[in-house]
Amino acid sequence: MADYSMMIGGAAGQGVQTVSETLSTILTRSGYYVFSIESYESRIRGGHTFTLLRVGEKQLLGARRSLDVLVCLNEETYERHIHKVHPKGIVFGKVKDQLRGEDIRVFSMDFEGEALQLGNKIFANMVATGAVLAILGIPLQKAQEYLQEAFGKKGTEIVAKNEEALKRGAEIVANFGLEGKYPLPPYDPTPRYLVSGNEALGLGALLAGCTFYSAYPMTPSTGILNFLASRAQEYGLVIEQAEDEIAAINMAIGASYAGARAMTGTSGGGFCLMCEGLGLAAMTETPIVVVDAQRPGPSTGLPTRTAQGDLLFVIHASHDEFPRFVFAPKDPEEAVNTVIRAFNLAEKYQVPAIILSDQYLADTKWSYDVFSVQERPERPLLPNKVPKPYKRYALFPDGVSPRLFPGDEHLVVADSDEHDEFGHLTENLLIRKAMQEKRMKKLELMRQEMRFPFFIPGKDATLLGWGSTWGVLLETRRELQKKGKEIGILHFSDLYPLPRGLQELLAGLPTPVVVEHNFTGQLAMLLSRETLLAFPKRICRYDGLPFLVEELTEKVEEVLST
Amino acid sequence: MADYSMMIGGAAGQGVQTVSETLSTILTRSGYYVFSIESYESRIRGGHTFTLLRVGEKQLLGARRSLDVLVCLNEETYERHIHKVHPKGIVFGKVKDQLRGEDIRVFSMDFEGEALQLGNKIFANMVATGAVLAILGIPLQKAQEYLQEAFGKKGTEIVAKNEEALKRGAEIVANFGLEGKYPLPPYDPTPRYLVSGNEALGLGALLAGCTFYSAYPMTPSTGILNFLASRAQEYGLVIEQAEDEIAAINMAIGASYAGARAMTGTSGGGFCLMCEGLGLAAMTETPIVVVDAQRPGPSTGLPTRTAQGDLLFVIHASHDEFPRFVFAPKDPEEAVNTVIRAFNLAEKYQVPAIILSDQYLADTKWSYDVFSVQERPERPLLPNKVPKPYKRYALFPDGVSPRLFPGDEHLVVADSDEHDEFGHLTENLLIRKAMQEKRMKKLELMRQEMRFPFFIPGKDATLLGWGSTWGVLLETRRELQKKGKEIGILHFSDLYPLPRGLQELLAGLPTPVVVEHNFTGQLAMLLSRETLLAFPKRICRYDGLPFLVEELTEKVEEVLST
Amino acid sequence: MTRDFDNPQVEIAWCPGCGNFGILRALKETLEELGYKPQQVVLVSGIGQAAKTPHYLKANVFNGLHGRSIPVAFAIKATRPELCVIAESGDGCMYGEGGNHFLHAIRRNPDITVLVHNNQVYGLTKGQASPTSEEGFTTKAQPWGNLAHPLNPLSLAISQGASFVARAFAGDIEGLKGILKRAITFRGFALVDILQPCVTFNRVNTYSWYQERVYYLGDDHNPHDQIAAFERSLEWGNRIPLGVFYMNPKPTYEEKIRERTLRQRNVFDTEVFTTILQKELSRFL
Amino acid sequence: MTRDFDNPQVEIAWCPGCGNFGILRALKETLEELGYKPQQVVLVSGIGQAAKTPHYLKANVFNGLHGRSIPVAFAIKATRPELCVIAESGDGCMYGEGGNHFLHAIRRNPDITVLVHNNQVYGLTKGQASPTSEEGFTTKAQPWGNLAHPLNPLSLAISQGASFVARAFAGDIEGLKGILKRAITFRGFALVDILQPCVTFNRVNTYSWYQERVYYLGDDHNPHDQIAAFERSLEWGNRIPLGVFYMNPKPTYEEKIRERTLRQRNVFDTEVFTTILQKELSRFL
Ligand SMILES: Cc1ncc(C[n+]2csc(CCOP(=O)(O)OP(=O)(O)O)c2C)c(N)n1
Ligand SMILES: Cc1ncc(C[n+]2csc(CCOP(=O)(O)OP(=O)(O)O)c2C)c(N)n1
Ligand code: SF4
Ligand code: SF4
Ligand SMILES: [Mg+2]
Ligand SMILES: [Mg+2]
Repeated sequence: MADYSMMIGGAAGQGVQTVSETLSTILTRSGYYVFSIESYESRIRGGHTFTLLRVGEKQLLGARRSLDVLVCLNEETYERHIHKVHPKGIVFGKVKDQLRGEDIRVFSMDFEGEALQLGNKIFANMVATGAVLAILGIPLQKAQEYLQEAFGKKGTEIVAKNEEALKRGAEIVANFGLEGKYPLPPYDPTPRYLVSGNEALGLGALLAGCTFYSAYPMTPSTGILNFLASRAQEYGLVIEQAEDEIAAINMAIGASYAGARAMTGTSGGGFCLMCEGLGLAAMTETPIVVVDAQRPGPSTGLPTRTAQGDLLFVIHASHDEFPRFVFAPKDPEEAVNTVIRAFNLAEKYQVPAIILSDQYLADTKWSYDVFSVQERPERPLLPNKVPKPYKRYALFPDGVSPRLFPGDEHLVVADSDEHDEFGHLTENLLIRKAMQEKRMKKLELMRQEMRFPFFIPGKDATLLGWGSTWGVLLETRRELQKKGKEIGILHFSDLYPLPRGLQELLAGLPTPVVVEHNFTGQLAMLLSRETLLAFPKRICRYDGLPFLVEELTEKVEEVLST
Repeated sequence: MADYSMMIGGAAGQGVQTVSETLSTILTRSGYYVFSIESYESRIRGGHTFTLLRVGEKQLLGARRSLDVLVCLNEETYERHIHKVHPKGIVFGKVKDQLRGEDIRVFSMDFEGEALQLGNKIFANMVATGAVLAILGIPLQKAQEYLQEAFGKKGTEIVAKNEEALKRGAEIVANFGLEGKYPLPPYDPTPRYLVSGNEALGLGALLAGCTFYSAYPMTPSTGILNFLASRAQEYGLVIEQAEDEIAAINMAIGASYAGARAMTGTSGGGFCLMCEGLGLAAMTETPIVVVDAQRPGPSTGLPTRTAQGDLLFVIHASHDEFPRFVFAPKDPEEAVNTVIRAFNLAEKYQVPAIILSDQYLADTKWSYDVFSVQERPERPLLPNKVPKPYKRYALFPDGVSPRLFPGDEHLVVADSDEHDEFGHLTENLLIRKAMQEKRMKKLELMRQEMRFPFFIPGKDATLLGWGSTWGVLLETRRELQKKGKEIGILHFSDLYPLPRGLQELLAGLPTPVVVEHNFTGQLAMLLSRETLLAFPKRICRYDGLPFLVEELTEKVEEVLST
Repeated sequence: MTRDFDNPQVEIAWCPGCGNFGILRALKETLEELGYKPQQVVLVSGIGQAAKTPHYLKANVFNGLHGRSIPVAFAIKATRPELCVIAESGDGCMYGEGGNHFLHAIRRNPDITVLVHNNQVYGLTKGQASPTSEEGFTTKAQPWGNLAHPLNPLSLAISQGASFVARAFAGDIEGLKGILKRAITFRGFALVDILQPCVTFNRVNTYSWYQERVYYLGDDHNPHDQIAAFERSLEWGNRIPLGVFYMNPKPTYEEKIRERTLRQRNVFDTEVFTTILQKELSRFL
Repeated sequence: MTRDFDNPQVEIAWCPGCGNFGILRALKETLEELGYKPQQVVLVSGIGQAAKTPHYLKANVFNGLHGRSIPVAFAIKATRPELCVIAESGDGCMYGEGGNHFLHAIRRNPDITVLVHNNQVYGLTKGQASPTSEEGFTTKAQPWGNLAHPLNPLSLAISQGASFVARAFAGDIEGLKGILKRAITFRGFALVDILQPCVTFNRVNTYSWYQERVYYLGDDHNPHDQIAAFERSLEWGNRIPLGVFYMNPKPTYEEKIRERTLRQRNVFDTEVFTTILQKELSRFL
């Protein structure tokens, strides 16, 4: 079954992302499944950047290290990645030595030179794109449609030049006799969706009825801002770039108090600055959704890399105690659904909800046959008739009080200080006690809303993970299956509060192995505290790169052999 | 053995704190032990405020609920607290009914009226002070000395008036036949220290060689700022009130980078804003000490009340992972030592150290015969000779690199981004991995510096606590001893990283009962994660008031009987 | 006598004689006289003595974090432009902790009114220097006297072309009311810096200190002249001008987004949801 | 040719043609020409493209958090007044995230130099509007065009009586050097807002856009006149003045605390420690 891994690498500014974007789209439209991850540095030009693009006949859930095709927009790409090309792989572009090993075939192609002949080296990326398409034996028709779409507004000449570049790339490949070397099966007309995590988080907000998004730009969360901004005019969203993250979260809280569904997004450093606002949302029982797109720290760390280092931080963030939801969607499809659910639950319980994303989820594109959005936005009905004066924080048995918005019949009073049922600040410590109990008792109800982790039993071991690693866990499982190992998976998307009943499940798991993109194993710690079980076997990656299938497979084998 | 509990209550602005301050000082100087806790509201005038002042012949470690003497500067005090006066207690001041129960003796005294006769109602508090002293049979001589000290610079007339007021209070008491009703044993000439937590934290910083303190005012941490400001001119400290907490922590980091020992202090809401700075200190390996004086939240909460709600927050604060120290001193004496130790350790390992205080520790005055400061400030020697160019983050086996200050021979480069050994920002992910390992490996060494919890075995149960509750745990133990129960204590001042060997100890403890000023039992959670043991028995108080001896005793009995 | 905005249930926690009482009264009367109902008004504050004000009258209240009233007020107004939104807090809250929001709100020009109870001190935390405290002002935290130059909020706002900039005095309720009326009815970001004696912690800038110095800008002052406004805003010492220093009417934030926000769709309606879902998904094909 | 401050080891990660190169060169040459040694200089920055600058020359470097260079620089200077301390970052860093520190540092008047690479855009995060972006500037995050009025950093600084306020242009290295020299040698808080073309994300304020507009303030401008400085600072459009707008020499923060800090004691010496301990404990008796 066709399943190829390709890498397109170059310097920032050379158009790697354009190649990746174009290829992913064309391949998806041509009926194949694509999985593409982006690797880039915190700079705009130069340095090294690459896309790892996998294409195949079946849905793909992770990227592989071993490359079938390596496209070098510059020589550095060759040097850095040539060792990843598997025997019989093809390497082309700016290469160093024409022959390498016995089987790897290396072809020197001067993308920029070809492009210059077309009038501008900017077309180099289309030459490369054409070459890849030819190797896969893809007819250029879909590509031409796409060029029209992508460059149409720049004029027919640009479109034509790009087309030419594409053709030129294909031609060169044909001349090398490589055409259709990695053939894909014939065109499958099923429409297929290609979605990244950031797009999904933005789309989720849109579908959840979020009409207010305030944020301060921060990689890797900025894509959410861009997505929602691109839809703002069409759907009437208020999108505000705040002066800092403190303003961003306080704006979201203000908008929610006033009646909007409101969200903010950031990365760890910005989330630090939002901690105080998180507590404000909790104390005033104003629902908001906060996305923390994780990246490696501490501090500024590695702005463009991936990590899962913020789990325990967001669970405990802000002083003293209050209930909150923490979710970590496993892929773009779940991300859309999670945002809708987060809004529904945040409003139902009048608490903040945090969604943990990461650079890997944010930037990676997945393709789907069916992109299923099952969640529906639901707003708790505003209470019909409330006695006057209105008690915003009436002590109801479940801790959830009737929530109204200002501007109607009743006055709505909210306070960050401890307050009485009306919302007015109080120094009465009996009321304080009742209010803290009111807030905290929601936690148990919230727990009942939380879904059990995704579970596949497996007798030889169980991989435990959370959030964006789901796909690679599944791929690794398959890989090990081929090697005769029955590996189970227990994957958490709902992280706080944890659902009941985990102890029983976890106590019975054969050889749990916790897999996380952090140093200490935060899921393991969380589960230990909850279940009093130890999770000594851990696979932790913290260099900023995501797990790739082969690497994780090796690690699992290693861990299981000790 | 003499051991009396007294409460002086009134409205803010009526001088309750002056009465308390004066009485505490005079009683300490007269040779007795004092323990005084302050209860006040977040306002400057009006409302209700009181001091709970205990005096006795032996060192006191907690306050009691049951009152021997209730001094009412206003009627509200009477109404709120009369039920706490134990049979045979004395109540005087603005009272409501002259007789109450059979034994409690209630005396109406018009402090303000008396004061007005002396020319100004401001002297009312000295009338009350005089009255209390007379009831305790304390000669007024020490009091006069004190008045001279306290009011001397306001002129002899003021001193004289205050003296008169004092005498007047004593006279009235004599007239009621109450003089010496709660007699204290004869004067003990041992000098005795009277120190509050905030003073101790400030003193600790001074003695640690801290020369830079930046903070934004926030109750209950402001006392540290005030203390250090009062010493700034004398010892040449740089004390800067920052524009916000973000500036405060960044200033401290800047000062430390430049060579100073630097500290900042705040409460939970301000700590939220410091999270990002904490990570900066970690990433640049710049030692700083941060005091978080806890108060009830979430959010603004109850600014003047006490809590222990920030433990798990500060352990996980800031995104991604890095080592830090967390201490929670048990009393003012330990607080002084802890600050010195925190500075030494922060510098030794080039990490941030957090000290958890709370309103109870901050404002409570303890008296000591011996105030033992055993810790000494120690600076790691600056490395003598380092190769050029200087590698600030040289990968040494223990993770601790030679730290130099700018301005000398070598250039010192620090970066919040991931960096190479020189401190320059890097995108090299192998270096990233090495650097994260370098930082994290310090954690195990740091663990070895941590002290085992204070432990008294007891066969019937063990009270587990941390920070400021130590004293009241001890007092409760004594109380239960009287009732024939052998209660042990396990009290943590060193909280993160936890020392090794706890599992063994905790597994063998008879009936652990966790006592905390929070809702969820954060120490219990931390210990569960560390030891995989459950701590189902918990006594949690979260109304903002500290545990009092009798209350805690009752709670323990209750918990043990279920 | 005001009625609608009185809130007798809540006990006022200020010191007797505090300048805040005058501001509270002026605000209640102003809102009443402008014909507002409490339901139409949202008072947003931070933390501090001044920030307690919203609790002391009848209105919608959002008493948020220290320093953060402006972003909350901004978002409430953007979400519900029909409401009258007032951010009200102390000098420490607005110019200290909240300085950045103050600065950037001017740039957005939301139609909110910002009332600053400027007592030149941190009242609630017991008397530290605030951003507007005079140089040399001594406190427990600054026993050597405040080393920093006081912030001039009026000059700052005028320098950024804020749409409405005024100063008032809590000791002159009628004058204050007049300015409040103009500020609240003005369309755009309106700052009123209100000199407010703190009888407990500020023994320098007392009622009489202010009274001896304040005077109202006369007709000779042209509030549309930015340079003139700036020049007058620098006057502080023996004479302290009150009144409207600067007016610079321009489109508000809400006006700029009005057309866009009309396009909001009700996704809670299944049909609308499905339509949008289909349309959006097709964009990912 | 500069020497001492060159740092050939580190690869520069800016786009070819970026205005930052000119600033880097000017700064290196200025420091060299002023006779500094790298050891005497501390460069403090935040996060952004501009904030990478300190890595590209030889000096002591503290590259801290986005928006937070000024408090770090302030504290370094207060701790080690003999060092030359320069805070250097982008417009987003200094005026956006860091706006509050900028504002309050002016009030303290530390003897630091603040260099703002003002490219009127967020470069490193790929081109969102910054506080100084023109109204209407379109970006992916503001496809409808920036709605906010740009911040005027010079007017702001002048309005608060900052001690030294200047503007320079990255495209005129000699002019820039002249201004840098004056700023760095000036005793007190010195702001240099440097117009810096971002060739990748700012297609409005390009080299030629600036070149067509900038001119130097002439001798007719009196930099000691706050009103005149303010007036000139408002000039922005067809003509954009460069040069030193305002100078207001006054005691620095470090001067104010100098006498005090001379009293520092070495508590690491056991004797000193014991003396202080005894003295302090006796105060609690
Ligand atoms: C983040 C944070 N920092 C500090 C505080 C403590 N705090 C409460 S009120 C206040 C100052 C109040 O001064 P101002 O705003 O001038 O109001 P005033 O009391 O003078 O009316 C401070 C520092 C807080 N609540 N939150
Ligand atoms: C707390 C925080 N928020 C956001 C970011 C992301 N961030 C990095 S640089 C930058 C903007 C840079 O703009 P500017 O300061 O103008 O510098 P330039 O790149 O234009 O030189 C932002 C928003 C961050 N690092 N930290
Ligand atoms: S402390 Fe000052 S500002 Fe606060 S209520 Fe009292 S007088 Fe008013
Ligand atoms: S993005 Fe702009 S500011 Fe950044 S290096 Fe490139 S040209 Fe310079
Ligand atoms: Mg104030
Ligand atoms: Mg910029």
